[in-house]
Parts: sequence; structure tokens; C-alpha cells
Amino acid sequence: MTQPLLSLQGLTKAYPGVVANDTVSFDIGAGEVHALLGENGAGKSTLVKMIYGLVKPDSGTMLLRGEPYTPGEPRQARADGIAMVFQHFSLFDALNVAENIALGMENPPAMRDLASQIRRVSETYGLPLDPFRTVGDLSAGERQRVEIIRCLLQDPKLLIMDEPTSVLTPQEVEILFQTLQKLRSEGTSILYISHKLEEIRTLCDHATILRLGKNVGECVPSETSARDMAEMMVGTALQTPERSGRALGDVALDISGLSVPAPSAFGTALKNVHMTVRKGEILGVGGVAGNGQDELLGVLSGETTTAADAVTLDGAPIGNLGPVARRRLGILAAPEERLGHAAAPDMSLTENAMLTAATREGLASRGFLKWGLAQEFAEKVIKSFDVRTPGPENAARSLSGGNLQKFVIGREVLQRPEVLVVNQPTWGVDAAAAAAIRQSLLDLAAGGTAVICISQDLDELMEIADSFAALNEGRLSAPRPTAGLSVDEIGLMMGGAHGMEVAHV
Amino acid sequence: MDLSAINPVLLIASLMVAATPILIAAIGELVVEKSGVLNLGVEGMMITGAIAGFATAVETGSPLLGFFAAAFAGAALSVLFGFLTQFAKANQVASGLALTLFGLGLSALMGQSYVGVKPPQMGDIHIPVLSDLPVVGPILFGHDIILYFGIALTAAVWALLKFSRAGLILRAVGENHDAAHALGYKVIRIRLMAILFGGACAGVGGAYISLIRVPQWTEGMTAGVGWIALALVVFASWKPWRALLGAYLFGGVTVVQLNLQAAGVAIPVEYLAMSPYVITIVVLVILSADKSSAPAALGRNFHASR
Amino acid sequence: ADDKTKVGFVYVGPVGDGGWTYEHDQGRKAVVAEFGDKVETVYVENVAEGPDAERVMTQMALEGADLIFTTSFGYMDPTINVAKKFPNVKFEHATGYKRADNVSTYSARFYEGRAVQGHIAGNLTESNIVGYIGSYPIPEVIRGINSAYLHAKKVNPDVEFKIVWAFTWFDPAKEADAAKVLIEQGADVILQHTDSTAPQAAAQAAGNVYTFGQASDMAEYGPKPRVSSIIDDWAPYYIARTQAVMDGSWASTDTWHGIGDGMVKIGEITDAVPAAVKEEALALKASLADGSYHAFTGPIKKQDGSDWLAEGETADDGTLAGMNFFVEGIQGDIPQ
Amino acid sequence: MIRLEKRPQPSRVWSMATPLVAVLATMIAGGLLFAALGKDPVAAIRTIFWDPLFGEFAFYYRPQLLVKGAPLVMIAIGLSLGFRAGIWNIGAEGQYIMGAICGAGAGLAFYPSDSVLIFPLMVVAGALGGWAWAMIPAVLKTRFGTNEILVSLMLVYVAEQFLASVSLGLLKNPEGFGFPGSRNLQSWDSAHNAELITGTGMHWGVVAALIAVIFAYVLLNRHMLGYHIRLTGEAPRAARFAGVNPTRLVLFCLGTSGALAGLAGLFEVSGPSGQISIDFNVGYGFTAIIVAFLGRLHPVGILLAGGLMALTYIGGDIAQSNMGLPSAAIQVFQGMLLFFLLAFDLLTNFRLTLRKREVA
Ligand SMILES: Nc1ncnc2c1ncn2[C@@H]1O[C@H](COP(=O)(O)OP(=O)(O)OP(=O)(O)O)[C@@H](O)[C@H]1O
Ligand SMILES: Nc1ncnc2c1ncn2[C@@H]1O[C@H](COP(=O)(O)OP(=O)(O)OP(=O)(O)O)[C@@H](O)[C@H]1O
Ligand SMILES: [Mg+2]
Ligand SMILES: [Mg+2]
Repeated sequence: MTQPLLSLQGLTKAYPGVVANDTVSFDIGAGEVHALLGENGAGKSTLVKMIYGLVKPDSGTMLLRGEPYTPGEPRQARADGIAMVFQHFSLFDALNVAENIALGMENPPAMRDLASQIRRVSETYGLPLDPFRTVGDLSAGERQRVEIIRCLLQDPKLLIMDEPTSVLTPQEVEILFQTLQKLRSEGTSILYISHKLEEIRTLCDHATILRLGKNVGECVPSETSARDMAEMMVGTALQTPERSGRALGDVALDISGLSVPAPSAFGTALKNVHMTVRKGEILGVGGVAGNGQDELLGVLSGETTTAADAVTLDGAPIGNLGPVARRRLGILAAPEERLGHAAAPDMSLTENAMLTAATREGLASRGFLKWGLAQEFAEKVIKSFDVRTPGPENAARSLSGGNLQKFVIGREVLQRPEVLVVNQPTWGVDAAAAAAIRQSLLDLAAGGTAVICISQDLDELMEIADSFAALNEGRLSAPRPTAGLSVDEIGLMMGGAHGMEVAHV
Repeated sequence: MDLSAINPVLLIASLMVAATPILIAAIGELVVEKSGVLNLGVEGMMITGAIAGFATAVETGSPLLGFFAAAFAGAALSVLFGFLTQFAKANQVASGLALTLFGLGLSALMGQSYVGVKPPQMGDIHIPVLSDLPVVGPILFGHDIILYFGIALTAAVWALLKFSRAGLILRAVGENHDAAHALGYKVIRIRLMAILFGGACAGVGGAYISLIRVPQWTEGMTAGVGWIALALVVFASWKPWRALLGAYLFGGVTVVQLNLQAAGVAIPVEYLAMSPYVITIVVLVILSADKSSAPAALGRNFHASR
Repeated sequence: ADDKTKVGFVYVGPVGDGGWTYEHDQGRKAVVAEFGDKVETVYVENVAEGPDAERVMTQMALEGADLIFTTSFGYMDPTINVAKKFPNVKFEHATGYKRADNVSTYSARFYEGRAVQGHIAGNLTESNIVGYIGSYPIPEVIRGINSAYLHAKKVNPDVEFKIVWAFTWFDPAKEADAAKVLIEQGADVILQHTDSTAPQAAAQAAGNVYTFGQASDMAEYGPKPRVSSIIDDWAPYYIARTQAVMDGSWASTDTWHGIGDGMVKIGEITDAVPAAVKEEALALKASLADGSYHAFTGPIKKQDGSDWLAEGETADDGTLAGMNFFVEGIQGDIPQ
Repeated sequence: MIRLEKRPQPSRVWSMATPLVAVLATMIAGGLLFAALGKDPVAAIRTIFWDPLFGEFAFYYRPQLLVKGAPLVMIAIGLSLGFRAGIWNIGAEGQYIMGAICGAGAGLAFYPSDSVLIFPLMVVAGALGGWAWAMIPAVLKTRFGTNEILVSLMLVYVAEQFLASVSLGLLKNPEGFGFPGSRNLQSWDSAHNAELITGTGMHWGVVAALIAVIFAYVLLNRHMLGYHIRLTGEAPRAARFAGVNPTRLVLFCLGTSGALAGLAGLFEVSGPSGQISIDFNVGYGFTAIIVAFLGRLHPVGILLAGGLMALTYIGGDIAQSNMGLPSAAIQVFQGMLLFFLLAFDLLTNFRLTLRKREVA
């Protein structure tokens, strides 16, 4: 093999309590698409942040084209031809596309020139963008284009992409891949992080697998099965949730013709949403992030109130009821954002149990709180859902993401909901915990609860949902049974490719 | 009542003077807030600037040096705020209030030997012909240099925020500090610089009161102007030119109420005296609809590991 | 305990206010200068009226003060309260009207000084507009306006007073604005009953405008715009009262001294005032000082046209102390 | 290099210890300041912190601590509720003034009749006055989204003008020889908030402040509403999710803090102060903000902080009188106290670690 573009040698980075990267070494060849695999928290983002100069390694060295490479800050990395698309967007809602792009460049040209460059590059790669639109108004897919174009404008030698596809429809993924192929053909190396193993298999030349911060193996994805790669990541054999046949009951929850204006400047309006869920049914709601998922959850949980008869439970109008009243009736919800929405970060688990369980678990009488009962309930959640924490007196933010998610889902599930709405129930959760959560949703449904599962993970929805609907710019498609649904069909339900074109090669 | 006694030309000229300290302090605070920091200590920095400028002008005989010293003193005080909020991650509201309390005390201490002293005069600019024009002359060409500096500062900050890269970065930091950090911008450093700038402006604004507008030193002489400057930033929806307009309006309300009194208008005096504050509230309500340019990260502290 | 006489001073503002409190503190310093080692003076500044004042006075009394000067009208009730608890401590309350066996009151007849100012102002004004910056519409300030107006009118029947109420004793920026406004509206003489020198500076900037120092001399603005001043001189009184405590001759009194007793001083009349006017002014001052003339001597009508003082009648101190009306000729209402 | 590390959860030890450390640091820094001014630092610190409590005349100062501390605690308790929920009422001074005016006005309307009902009526009127004044920023915030910091602050200045106006007009003592200021309520038994036990400083305002502390403690720790207040401050979205109505919460927090400030004003005007006058207000409303933060927004902490603040005022005045310290120095000293408190608060949520420079 010729000299690698970037060679990592023994990179180590420890955070208090965790060694995020433990003597990680591997090479990225020129013109190669290299995958970085691993469970949540395996250390992938930390590793690429070191390459990009955002995090300094505790020890270890990097060689770029054989030369020692020690980026002190991202500026330096960019100067050396390394560009990065972040896992969590690094965009500024109130600024326009061109300004956002200029911020990610070393020496941006004057705005007018930059705008025309943006137009040119975006068209070449099939990612059309208006440089003067405000980023806050863009869809998630379009926002990602901004990130990508920001990188492409700098002619990168190494492009790092941290989970770029989690916000794209299948069609958009397809187009992105063609863009990446084109880049590869131009000699650009790509370091690609994703949890979607099938993607990796089609796109990547090489894969490095991290587990608990260590490099536990390499493989050639096209020659390795997805299951094998997953087991390398987890280190054990995988279990799939069981799904027993269920009889569906009467209609539990019904939404008809609901329109809600966007709650904030950069939110999404819900448009003419119809939805019916039966007792014992799991309705999967797919869609790319930012197409109205949060808003839909808000309408169901009661955070957003509407006309009374826009939402009915067992035929009774409840649209005008707030969260507490709905909980009393048995409609429970678990929002996507764990810290700050589903749970208060600095409050203890006991206090967080009080957050939603006060009504149904009788934790308060005449407004006075029974902390003893709340603690018992929190302990019950911790025990039943195997939440790893020293005890209920610990602050929510001290839990790892997966454990907190288990707590949040457990808190709702144990309240015996009539209707349960979850948004991204297994986001950022490791495989085993995710399986447990999915199993608990299936069990609930088996017990006659109507479950609405909003998720961007299509595999998850295929696995547990009885029917599937997609959210696209605030519109909900008509639901279809999941059995026999193809990826293409799902992609079209999700809105196709949002005006992207295939790269003009 | 004799409204004809009010000379609109002189009224405008003097409201410009009344507006200048508020304007300069507000422009400084605007930059601070654009970077995502809310510094409620403007009053404390202004009064510190007022005494530092005064003392320096008296000692050196140069009002201009006084203004430099005032800028330095205001900035020095703002470092305290910067340390508390940017390094110690202290609550910005509380830190700002503490700064005001501290500044009021400190200035009183510093100023003990300057009571009753007359500062050197800062002359008005006199441009032959232009300054003598009727109407336009007194309004546009008959002022001191700091007043023009205030207007120039407004223009400069406007241009900086709108056209320059530094301005872009500043806005980015105030908009989303996590993203700015991810792109490699030094959030804390940029915010500290904004805080320093705000402090320097507040200092100059304070010195304008003690050196030009009044001019003398007495304890507590800023008498709430710093708070008005804070209100002005919100009033202006974080837009420099609107801040200028607002400052003239605020300055104007005070001057106009005194004018009406002198002209014998039969509105009870206490209502006239409250009017600047009431009008501020009314305008805040009217403009509250426009939140478009409120920096999204305003008042939130940044810690890199999150 | 020791044989030193301890004298306490309670101040409402900072000693650095350059006006009211500053002059009281000058009085305190004069006491120190006069008695040297025989006295010990203590003071607390910025004492809010109300319970804080009561506490500070009590504290001084507890710590052995023999005589306490409380120098703001708002200290009246607290002074009486504390005096009850400390019958052996002597109290002196400035500008109030409540007395007790161990509480005296004292005040100055500033209106005598205002008469002199009015006289000069009436002569100097060419626009016939005199601007007057009032603090709050209280008897003290109203008395001053009336006195100044009457004497300006006497020498210049066309004179008109424009009055602006600042509603503050002390806000330099506002005082400056008020002065500028008055000047812009044609006033070429400014009288002020607020404490900062801001109006002086405004007048200086404006050019041909005359002003008078208030509370302290403000000599730094002479010879023009400041052409004269009223100075509070508490030193003679403070020295005398301290002496009385030392002698054991102290008794509760009500003192209302004017120019004659030196409590009110007229600052130097500068050469910006025509010699003839200056001479008349000094003569007026002398007649006020020796008691041959009273600043409020009839005939005087009230603003509403009703009679107040008949020809040759002089105002009684009771009416003066609570004066709440303008005299005939002054435009505008007293804010209520 | 010193680095900051966020603690997984706030340290209990440090949250107790920081106020003490801050006070100690203030004593040191303040001592340096006093020394720079040419005063004996040890004596100055002792005069400020020790003499009022244990000095020769402590019998007098200890009750005064209650008199001075009660309004501070009362207002700060109200403010802390809002601050906990992220609602910034900076205008308690104005609410305090309006409470005093309304309360005194309601009483004086019945002068000079004697009735046991007058004082209770004044209490209600005082609370209502403060409440109504606070409702202005509350309603503007909920209806128009206007910034409550600025509106409540502007209303302080309006209230001050109003105070001057009623002192000179509406409430002026008809027997006061034309001087500004109302009748002295201390000499009218029906309206006088007298000491409950002579010589203790205890008056109804102190009792009310203690009740407010207990009320706030129970509210925050045992009641749903208090839980919602805390939740809103820590995670507004989670609060909405829990069912909190933000509008109602704003109205409640501002209303309660206004009512408590109004009550403080009423108890002050009918008790220690005795009368409405132009300069009736002495900045309790602003100082209470500091007390609230000093007490870390916790009812018991506020009680202690109110005491500490009162101590620095009383001790500061003694130091002025006995040592000739200028009042400005005391103000700087108080500013330092707040700075140190805010700075050391860091240790509660962050860990300081000493690290070798990283190899880059
Ligand atoms: N700034 C930080 N401070 C402390 N710990 C951190 C920090 N950043 C990351 N970690 C920890 O380091 C480990 C690796 O995190 P990293 O973000 O690299 O994981 P990842 O593989 O990208 O996971 P994911 O798939 O969820 O993105 C985790 O345990 C995480 O909690
Ligand atoms: N910023 C941080 N500061 C301090 N500790 C942190 C930080 N981030 C994470 N941790 C700690 O690191 C550990 C791992 O956190 P993280 O959320 O990354 O877990 P994870 O490995 O991704 O687990 P999961 O798979 O359950 O999400 C937790 O115990 C957490 O307390
Ligand atoms: Mg994780
Ligand atoms: Mg990651």
C-alpha cells in the first residue's frame, strides 16, 4: 500500500470516569472511504474531534502524508485540508446560508463571490441551495447540505462525516452517496461514521470498529455481513425483540384535520394531520428530523392545546386539555430531548419521577407532594428498567444517555398508559438497552395500550410497528401496514429527495 | 402657557447632547448582547468611567485623555464581570447587579477629592460658515467632538456587524455558542472582548456626563442613565441606528418635559417627570413584537464540554 | 467617660455632594478647628431618613455623644424618638419644627439671601426672563422663589419667572438640562434651588447668562456666570452650640438665623454686576442683616389676588415656615 | 493549567461551604481595602461583623438586625420565587413604595377613628398595592412578551415620582406646616405597627418575614406549585411538559413578589419609619435582589443572608461613626461580598483540576 493520507498512532483521550479513546491506531488511505463503527459512546466523535483539532489527545500521534500532524485548533486542520460535517449541526439559525458557510472557511471571499461559488458548487454536486436563505427556515436535509457545501468549498483532502445520514430520507442518502463517490473519484478521502450498517456496506472501502474506546478490529464492509459487524461492535450476540401477534381493539386516539401554526420562528407548522390509533396497535411515525415530530408530540402530550374536538380519546374531545388532564385520562408521552424536556438535568431522579407521575401514581394530594412515594416510584423504575445509577437521589444529568432514556421510558410505561407517545425512544441508546425498550413497547401494546412511536430509525419502526406513516414538512401521510412495505415506498412517503439532484459528474 | 418660547432648533441640539451618554453606553452594550452576554452593570461602569475620566482630565488638563482613561476604567471594571460570568460561570443578572453596586461605591471612593473641582473644558467644534448656518448649524455643526464620536461609533458598529467578518463571528457566537465552538471560534475570548468593549463604551458615556454634559463630579451623578441605556438596547431590537434614534427619543423626552414645564404647560409636574419612564415602557411594549434580532444565546453561559 | 465633648453629625447625603451635606461637614470641621482636643466629632453620611437615622442617632448616643446634629428635615421624628430615650444627650435638628427639652431646632433664613439674588437678577436680566430651578415644592423652596421674585419685580416691573421643578435635590444631568431649557427659552439669569454646579456650567457654556451659587459658594464659576451666591454657614452655630454643651448652658431653642447672624452668607458679588447694582445689593443685604428691613414687607398679595400683607406689615415666622402659595405675579401652579 | 470540570451533580458540601468561604474572602479583601484607606483592618472587620452581635451595645443592635433584616428577607423571599423560575423582577423597590403608599393611604382615609380593623385593612391594601404594581410587568410580559427586567425597573422610577407627588399632595400631613410627608402613624395606635414585645425589635413585619420564609420553604419543597417553579427555572420545556402554564406562573411569581414587597413597605411605613415621605424608600428592593442571590435563592439561605446584609449595614454605620470609614467603602465592601459569593459558587457545580499542559 502507498503512504496513507492520515495515520493515527496510539491516540488516547480520557474524560473523568471514561477513557473515550484508548490507544486507537489505524490508517486512512488516500481516496478511500473509511468507516468508523461503534456503539453509542464508543468514542467515535471524540476521535474525529481530535483529528479536527477540537480536542487534544492525551497521548498518541498523528501523521498526515507522513508528516507529524498536531492541529491546535480547527483552523489549522482546515488549513491542512481536513473538513468536517458535525454530528450535531454547527449552524446558526438566524444567519443566512452564505454567512454560515463563511464562518466555516478560513479566508472567505466577499459575500457576493461566495454566493456565486456556493451556487456553482451546490449545483455541481446536486445539492441546490439558495445562499441568501436564513438557515433557520431550512429543512434538516437542506441544513445538512449547508454543512457539506461548507466543507466542499475548501477542497478538502479528508472529509469527516459524523453520522450524516440520520437526518436524510433514503433518496437523499442515495444522492449523498453519489456525491461522496464523486469526491472519492476526485481523490478525496472520507472518514465516515454511521450506525447504519447497510449504508456502510454499500459505500465504504474499509471499516474500523471501536468498542469502549478501543480499536477492536477492522474489516472490509462489502465482504462482512451487517450482523457480524454489529456483533463486533457490541462484543456479544444480538437479540431481537419478540413480536407476538396481537388483535387490535377499538380506536383509542383520533386526530382529524389538525393544523397548528409553528410554535416558534424556526419550528414547523402541522398541516391537516389525520391519525387514528387502535388499542393494542403500534403506529410508527417516520420522517426526517425537523419535519414536525416535536410539534406532533406536543399536540399529543397536551403541551400544545388545540380545538377540543381536533383530538379525541375514546371518542371524547380532549384537544383543549393540558398535559396534566391528559395524563389523568391515560395519555402519556416521552419526548425526544431527554435532558431539558423529558427530564430536568439538575433535578434528582425522584424529582424527575414527580415530573410526570404525580397524577397517575398519586404522588400529590391537594398540591402537597409525597416525596416518599415519589422515591419509591423512582426506585421501581430504576429496578424494572435496569437503570444503571447508584440511586434515585442522583441528578438526571449524571446518568449516561442510554440509562436516562430507560428511566424516561420506564417512568411512562410503569404508569399503565392508555395511549403512549414516544419520540425517538432508542436514540443514542446501545443495542441491548434499545432492544429492552422496544420490547417494553411491544409488551405494552400486547396489554392493549395504543402506542405511537415517532422515530427516525426506520429499522426500528419496521421491527415493532403495525402500521407506518411519515411526517414530511408537517404533513402526515396516510398510514400503511408495515408488513411488506419497501424502503423505496417509505422514502417516497417521507417526501422523496427534497429537490436534490444526482451529482453532475 | 407659551409654547412659542420653545425653540425647536435649540431643543434638538440639546437633546443630542442629552442623548450622547445613553447612546455610547447603549452601543457598547449592544455589542455585548450581540455576543450573547447580558451585562446589567452598565450603570456601575458608567459612573466609574465618569470619575476616572474626570480625575484624569483634571490632573492632566486634557479632557481627551480623560475620555481615554474613562474607557480604560470602564473596561477594567468589566473585566470583573467577564471573569465572573465567563470563567466562574456565574449568573449574568446577579453579576451585573453586583457590578453596579460595586461601581457606585468604588467611584464614590475614587471621587472623594474631586468634589467641587471644575474640569477643563472640552470646546465645541466650530467650523467656519457651517456652524453659523441657521437651523442646520447648531444642530449639525456646533457640538463637541465626543458627540460626533458617538454617531461615528454607531455607524462603525453597524458596519462592523453587518459587513465585517469580525461582526459575523460576533453574531455567530451570540447566536449559538456550541456551534461556534465546534467551528473553532474561541467563544469565551470573543465574549470577553465584547464585554471589554462594552465596558469601555460605558466608561466613555459616563465621562461624557461628568466632563461635558454637566460638567462636574458628584457621587451617584449618573442617576440611572445606565439603566436607560440597557432599556435602549432592547428598544432598538439590537440595531445600532435604531439605538441612535431611541437615544434621541429618550434624551428628547426629558428635555421636552422640562421645556413644557418652563413654557408653563398645565400638566402636573410629577406626571411630566414620570413621562420618560412611562414612554419607555410604552415603546418597549410596541416594539416587543420585533424579536427578530435578539441573540439566541443571550444570557446563557458557555462551558466547552457540553 | 473622658472629658472630651463628643459631637455627632448625621448626614443625609455624602459629604462629597458639594452642597448641603458638604456645608454641614464644613461646620463640623470648624468645630474641630475651634476646640481641637477638647472635642471629638463623629459623623455618618448617606443616612436614610426613617429607622436608619434613628439607629445611627441611637448608636451615637450609646457611644457617648453629648450633642448630636441631625441635618435633614426628614430626621425630625427620629430625632424626637431618640431624644426621648436619651434625656442627657442634646439634639439639634435642622429645618424642623418639633422640639423637646433636649431637642433644639435650627434653620437659616435663606430667603433673605434670595432677596438679594432677586434684586441683582431683576437688574441684570435683559430679556426680563429669570429662570428658576426648583427641587421640590416645599415651603423652603417656595419662600425662596417668592422672595426672589418680589425683589426682582421691585427693580424691574417687567420681570417674569420661569420655574422648572426638577423633583430632585441632586441630579446633575437633569439640572444641567433644566438650565439649558430655561436658557433656550430666553432666560438670561438662572436661580437654582438644587445643589449641583451643573446649571453654572450650562450657563457658562451658553455665554451671556448669570447664575448664583447655591448652598456653597461655587466660586469656581465666578466672576461670570456666577455673580454671587448664598452660602450656608453652619460653623458659627455649631461652635456656639458645642460651646454651650461644654459650659452646661445648653437649652432647647428654636433658631432661625439669617444674614445678620452669619448663618446665611452672600458670596462675593463679582464685577460682572454693575457697580451701582452691587452697591444697592450690599445695602439691601445690610438692611436685612441689621433687621431694619424684612424680606416680606407689605403690601403683598397672594397669587390669586387676595391680600396677604398690608402696607408695612411683615410676614410672621409661622406663615413663612409653612409657606405654600406664590405671591401675585408669579405664573404657574405649585405642584401638589 | 487549571481546568474546570462540570460535576455530575452539584456538590452539597460546597453549596454549604461557599457562602462561608466567600465571607472569609470578603473579610480579607475588605480588610486590605480598609488598610489602604488607612484604617485598622482587624478593627474594621470586627466593628462590622462582631460588634453588632456581641459588642457592648449588642442589646440594642440585635433587635435592630430584625428591623433592618425583615424587609430585606421578606422582599427577597418573593423575588427568589421568580428568580428560581427565571422571572426577573428587578422592580421590587417600586412595589415596596406602592405597597407603603396604598397601605398608609388606606389607613389615613380613616384618620383619626379608632378601630382594630384599620391595621388589617392597611395590610391588605399594602399587599394589593405591591401586587398591582408588579402585575404591570407581569401582564405586559404575558400579553406582549415585554422584558420584565426593564419594565419593572422603569416602574421604580415612576413609583418614586408618585411617592414624591403624594408626599407633597394627597397624603401630606395637614398639620405639618406645609412640609412634605404624611402624618406619623407611630402616634396613631390604630395604624401603628408597634413593637410586639418592647425592646426586641419584633414587629408584625418581622413576624410576616418569618412566615414568608416558612411559606416559601413549604411551597418550594412540599408543594406542586413550588416544584413547578423550580422546574421552570431549571428546564422550561420540561416544565411545560409537566403541565406548567407559563403565563400563570409568571403572574403568580411576579404577583407574589410584588405583594410581599408591598407588605414589606406597609410594615415599614406603619412601623419603624412611621410616615410616607419623599425619601421613604431606602433601596430595600434593590438590596433584596442581592440578599436573594446571597441566600442562593433558598428560603433559609435568604433568612441568613438577610441577617448578614443587615449586619453589614449596621456594622458599616458603626464603622463609619467610630472609625471614620466613608460610606462608599462600605458599599464597595458589600459589592465585594457579592462578587466573591458569585465567584465561589463555581465550586458547587464545577471541579477545579490542576493539569499538566496537554501534549498537542
Ligand atoms: N467533553 C466530554 N467530557 C466528558 N466526557 C466526554 C466528553 N465528550 C465525550 N465524553 C465521553 O466520551 C465517551 C465517548 O464519546 P463520543 O461522543 O466520542 O461517542 P460516540 O462514539 O461518538 O457516540 P455516539 O454514537 O453517541 O455519537 C462517552 O462515554 C462520552 O460520555
Ligand atoms: N460532559 C460530561 N461531564 C462529565 N461527565 C460526563 C459528561 N458526559 C458524560 N459524562 C459521564 O460519562 C459517562 C458516559 O456518558 P455517555 O452519556 O456518553 O454514556 P454512553 O457511553 O453514551 O452511554 P449510553 O450508551 O447509555 O448512551 C456517564 O457516566 C456520564 O456521567
Ligand atoms: Mg452516548
Ligand atoms: Mg458521536
